[in-house]
Amino acid sequence: MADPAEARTPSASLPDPDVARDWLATMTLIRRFEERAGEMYAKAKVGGFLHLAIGEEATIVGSTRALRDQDYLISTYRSHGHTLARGSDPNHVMAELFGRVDGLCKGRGGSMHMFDLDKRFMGGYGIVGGNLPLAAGFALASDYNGLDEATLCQFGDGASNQGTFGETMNLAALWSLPVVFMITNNQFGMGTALERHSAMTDLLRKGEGFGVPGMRCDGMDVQDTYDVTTEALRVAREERKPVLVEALTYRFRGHSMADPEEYRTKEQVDEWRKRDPLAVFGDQLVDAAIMSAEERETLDRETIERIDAAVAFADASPHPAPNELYDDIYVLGEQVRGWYSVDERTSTPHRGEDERGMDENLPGHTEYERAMGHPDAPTPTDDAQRSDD
Amino acid sequence: MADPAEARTPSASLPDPDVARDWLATMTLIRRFEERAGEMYAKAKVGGFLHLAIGEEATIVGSTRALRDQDYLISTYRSHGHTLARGSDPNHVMAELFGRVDGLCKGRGGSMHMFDLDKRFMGGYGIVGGNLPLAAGFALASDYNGLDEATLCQFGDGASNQGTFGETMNLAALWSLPVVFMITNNQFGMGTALERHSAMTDLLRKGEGFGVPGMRCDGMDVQDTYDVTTEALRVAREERKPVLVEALTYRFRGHSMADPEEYRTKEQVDEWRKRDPLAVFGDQLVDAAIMSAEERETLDRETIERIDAAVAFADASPHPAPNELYDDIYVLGEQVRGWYSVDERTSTPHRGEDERGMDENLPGHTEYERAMGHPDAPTPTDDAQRSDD
Amino acid sequence: MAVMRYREALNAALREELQRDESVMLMGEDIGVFNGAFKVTAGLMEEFGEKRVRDTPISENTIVGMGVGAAMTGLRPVVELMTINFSLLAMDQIVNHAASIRYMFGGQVKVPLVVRMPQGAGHQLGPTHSHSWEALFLHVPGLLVAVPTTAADAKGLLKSAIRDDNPVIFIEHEYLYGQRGEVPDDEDFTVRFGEAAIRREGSDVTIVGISRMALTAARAAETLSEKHGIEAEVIDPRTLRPLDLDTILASVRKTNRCVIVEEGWPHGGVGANLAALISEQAFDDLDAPIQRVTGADVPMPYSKPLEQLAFPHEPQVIDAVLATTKSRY
Amino acid sequence: MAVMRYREALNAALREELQRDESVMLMGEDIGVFNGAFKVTAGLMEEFGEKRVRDTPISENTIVGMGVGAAMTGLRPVVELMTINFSLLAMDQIVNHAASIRYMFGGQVKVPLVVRMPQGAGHQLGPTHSHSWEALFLHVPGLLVAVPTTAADAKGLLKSAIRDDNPVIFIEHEYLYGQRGEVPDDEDFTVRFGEAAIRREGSDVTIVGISRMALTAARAAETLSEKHGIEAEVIDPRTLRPLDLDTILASVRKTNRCVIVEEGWPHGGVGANLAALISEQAFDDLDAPIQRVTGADVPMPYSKPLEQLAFPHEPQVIDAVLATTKSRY
Ligand SMILES: Cc1ncc(C[n+]2csc(CCOP(=O)(O)OP(=O)(O)O)c2C)c(N)n1
Ligand SMILES: Cc1ncc(C[n+]2csc(CCOP(=O)(O)OP(=O)(O)O)c2C)c(N)n1
Ligand SMILES: [Mg+2]
Ligand SMILES: [Mg+2]
Repeated sequence: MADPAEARTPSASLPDPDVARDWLATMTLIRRFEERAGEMYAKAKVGGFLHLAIGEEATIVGSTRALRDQDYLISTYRSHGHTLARGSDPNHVMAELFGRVDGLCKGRGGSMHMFDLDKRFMGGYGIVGGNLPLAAGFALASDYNGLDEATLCQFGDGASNQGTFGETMNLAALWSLPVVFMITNNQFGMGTALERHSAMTDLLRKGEGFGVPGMRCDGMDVQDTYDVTTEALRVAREERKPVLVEALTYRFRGHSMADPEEYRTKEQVDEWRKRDPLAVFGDQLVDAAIMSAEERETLDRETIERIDAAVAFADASPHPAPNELYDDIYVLGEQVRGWYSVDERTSTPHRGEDERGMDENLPGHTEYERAMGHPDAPTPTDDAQRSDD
Repeated sequence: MADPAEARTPSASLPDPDVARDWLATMTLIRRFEERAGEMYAKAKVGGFLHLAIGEEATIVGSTRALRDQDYLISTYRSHGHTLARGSDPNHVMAELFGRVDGLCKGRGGSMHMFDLDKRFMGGYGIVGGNLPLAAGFALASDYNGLDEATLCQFGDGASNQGTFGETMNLAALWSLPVVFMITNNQFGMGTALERHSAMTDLLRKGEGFGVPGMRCDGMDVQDTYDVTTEALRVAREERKPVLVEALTYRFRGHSMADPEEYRTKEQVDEWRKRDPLAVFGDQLVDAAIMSAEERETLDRETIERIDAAVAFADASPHPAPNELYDDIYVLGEQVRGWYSVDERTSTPHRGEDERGMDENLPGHTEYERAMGHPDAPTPTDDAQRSDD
Repeated sequence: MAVMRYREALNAALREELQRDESVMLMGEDIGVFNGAFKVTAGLMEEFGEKRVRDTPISENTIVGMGVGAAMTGLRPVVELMTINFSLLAMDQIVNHAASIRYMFGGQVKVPLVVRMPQGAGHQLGPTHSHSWEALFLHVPGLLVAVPTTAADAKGLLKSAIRDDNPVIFIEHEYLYGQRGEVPDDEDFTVRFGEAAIRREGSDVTIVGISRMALTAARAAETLSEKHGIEAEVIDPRTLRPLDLDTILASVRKTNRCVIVEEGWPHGGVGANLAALISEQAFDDLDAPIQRVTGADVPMPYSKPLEQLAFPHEPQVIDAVLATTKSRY
Repeated sequence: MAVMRYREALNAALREELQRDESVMLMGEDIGVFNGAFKVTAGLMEEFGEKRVRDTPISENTIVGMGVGAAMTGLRPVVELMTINFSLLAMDQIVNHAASIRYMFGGQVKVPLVVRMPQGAGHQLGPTHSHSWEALFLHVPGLLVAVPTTAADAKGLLKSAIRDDNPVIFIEHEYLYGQRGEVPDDEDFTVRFGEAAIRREGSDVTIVGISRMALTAARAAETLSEKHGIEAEVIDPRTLRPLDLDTILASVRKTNRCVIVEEGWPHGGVGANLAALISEQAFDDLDAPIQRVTGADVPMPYSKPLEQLAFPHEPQVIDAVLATTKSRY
């Protein structure tokens, strides 16, 4: 367990004022977005599992700001902040949480499966460790095409125990791929503390056996995270060598919304909260007169208003229509001529075929209506218990 | 690629004469067995894939001799030598290659799937990397039961790239399991040279990132392999720490019988053959007057006779009867009352049910007879091509 | 009889078997300190200690493989996978190892391993957490497969699974965890694999429901009786390997009509398998094609209304029954 | 038309597509210097270089996953897995990733990936190398699944697979690699997915054969004609997703009898799936229960005579046909 007290004091140097303001603004955006997402979850506007990254904003912003536009970013189920930092419209991120058609993924992915191709935010994956091979694949394509792109792949301390970790480290090193792997070491994989899940607790060393050098950054310090990631990306891009960066950070909230947090003490959380990246960096900017205290408050207020707007947008966005159930499973073309793929090669209608007409025929679709809270729909019989993953 | 010339000269010290003779005898047994197995494969007495360990005898014998009787050994599809070194009867090993009822596994496993519970030789697995978790499981059971047992798990250089490698290293270290992992680094995973498949070529270092210390032994030197494995096992047993041992060795033959060996030069093979563990150790014993040249020849001749006997035994052993097709899928008992498990819960006979009567009813079983070379059976239509894995 | 939740019944089964047999031990991600993602293992680490109830790293293939190894050398490990989607990472150890080892080694060892995991949609967990994949496991000789629906079956089958000497895939359901039912108090209460339960007797149509769908089928049967005068016999096979086909066939021979309800994907699903078996063995007894009501042929969407459309509910079951019985009306 | 082996036809398809499209690249264990475990990729690394034809470490899950990632960002990777047994290690990347990504991300990306692998018994490779698992993949929405039998189909379908924008599971057969057949010379010859081939016309019974079993079925059909006067129509579906059910149904509506032959395990197999679909759609046209001839419900044994018993041959197909047609005789 990293000791927050031992961590270095905030970086002495600050970036250019414009950059500094952007960093603070982005961290603020993520923080306020996450808080609101949590509220919306409590109101059952958001379903499924909701994993917040509150406390990890400096890691997210510092690392993604080290990327160029053409670089790829890939993350996990805890990635609202990543896609926001990459520039996704909060309206669409919130709408995705609400499961609406204007969501980044048309409401199909939800909190755990964000994706924004335009911003080269490549997702958002619910399978721990599943994103590492994909990241190596992006880097392979960049390399293959001779393009000056790099990939940044973020995953948790817990994910470093997954088989794909060793496999991907080896392949990335063997093939000299331009990819940086960043372990967001927030000290826990769900309720399991680092030292209870990983024999090696200096996670930056975990790639050594595969020829992947490690670096560590203070993930509570946006400047340090930026600097270390920048250097790692430089190595990846110029020296064609993958690098493993460990960002030391902490999540202030539970693993997901249903976490009673019995595996850690309130004292520990409080200790880390003293290093709250938003508070610390904001204070720094005010102290350095990059921003006045008033400007800082304005930023915060405007951010909250921005998120109010996102909530309003999401709420106004329609639910996917029943017809959409079968969209986007396949790329349609010569070979796959319809959303159906197996028994629909026959001309006789299949039970599923009816779904196509559901829009016109809504009163027949009890389940859909019930889920939409249609007044005529019978009361749900499923218990609405929300379990944790 | 390890340079054979750089490898150290044979261990200065030799073991006790009795021990030395046992080691040479066991290496000779393995060598002659493997050669004969190859011949039997050429004669189509042995089917499937046949992976010989010729050249790797010192690694096998040095390491297994470091085990106590109660320790577990687990290996790969290249494990005739391992089970022989552990004390399995060559008759039964050969009969397994022949696919006969007296085979170690009743002819069900073949060359790639040897197993001898009595000798605590725990297999013989066809899935590269699949045996590592099992080994950790044996060690877990030993630990759980408070028994003074250790596990030795052998696998290849190629297997160290499999996801189970990292996962198992971490778990073994985290749980302090008494297990030694040995990479039989024979320089190739099939036709892919070490430096083309592993970014880290000092394989002993591959566990470092997971907190598993590495040792290296000269796998062409039986004494050195014994010494290093003994020390590794001591650490595992007494300090409850897993160790990763890299044994530097070389396979003199192709990956399997169908290998044209286009991926390496004859010169390289010849260079390594100069370090033939059997020749070198035999010479040493004669030079040290532990054995006379005549005794050495006698040993060799008697070994060959032993293997003649094994071939005769195997050839005389019957093929499994058709009835046996459905044996040993399940442990039968209250819940699983027959070999059948699904549709046989009905009283109506199932197509498979007939197999039960096949022994009495042989003439109806064309396929079985054809495979047995029954004179009345029609000629096989399958081409008998033997592809490599 | 005590009334308890399915989750509590599973917990009781684990506790009793841990007490009964020293060689029983549990492994899984967050089953200990965190008490389990779905709280099935709540309190067990506290009660039995970290030796017998082990939190593991996130390494599905290796924790199942360690379970196989430990089972081969004398323990009775019960490994929890957090959801069935993650079992794909462990498929090699489950199929190429656990299911094959006894056979390929000529019967020298047994593998008394239980792999527990929940499946099922309805909580908006999207395509990486919500599937129903009993068909993938049912395919594999060497495995036993349980799909308990009620609290009593959850307990009784889990105890049987732990005591059995074969590798068992034990598929729970996330929705069912919170459902209550009566459970016999007797510590030696077990439910034998291979014995289907007739949840409701009826003479007009046989409805076979798998896992949660046995409940949906039972509800549909009540509505069919009340509103349509159709008396459905509802069968819950409880285990898919071994499968109690006799009970299903006897029912179909009586009703001459059959509807199979499952939550999984339609193609190559449990329903297809049962339909094939029933058609083969009771061809002449069927008065209408067997109807299958299945999950939609899609990765599970997050959106609540879409997700609800993607797995069967009462109305679809009723439609299917009406379709199969319409020749009579 | 040129006569070539199935293996050579696959090789030609890969070569032509590598030539045709710069974004096509191959990855797999020992496909380069070693020329492929079954020599399907022979000569391609030499011809196209190590950039486009890549030997990988033994890391099935990650090489498939890299293929997925590369496909998402513009390449058309063709990944070879050495045998289908090893695909279980890559199941998470195949199902939870390749098959789901397009859908769960709302159609933003496509995954034009081909995963090739051989299956099948008969070479005494035992239970870790010999299974036939098309049913595992057929189950999964989001994937396309091909099971070519002839050299021409091997070539034509592989070219279609590479050009298609969806993830394709391309299942070859070890026995078929050495079989010869006529293959059109035209470089633009492709075979469209979702179009079954009628291998032999007949009016008495429909035999559907999957992968190698289409050949076994065709041989059985000749014997049935010569010795029993039964004219079987033999259908090779060629792809299982999409499936050309229309062609099969049309045949069954004509013959009123159906036998399905597959090498895989019986429970939850392709045969069960087809039997269910056919029964549903052509119930009134069936004069006898559909017969399934399948591999034995066992892990594949090494012993040659046992292995031969464990997968279908002509006699079993003939028996099944006689059983289904016996009411006529
Ligand atoms: C393959 C897989 N196994 C288990 C889970 C359940 N799970 C979700 S998050 C999580 C903990 C991951 O911890 P870490 O990698 O440290 O990331 P963090 O949640 O701390 O950001 C687990 C076990 C999963 N989603 N996927
Ligand atoms: C999971 C898996 N992938 C691929 C193979 C095919 N295969 C068999 S042996 C082998 C090479 C293994 O090399 P190494 O681990 O160095 O062992 P060696 O054969 O040199 O003893 C491969 C790729 C396999 N059996 N299992
Ligand atoms: Mg974490
Ligand atoms: Mg090797």
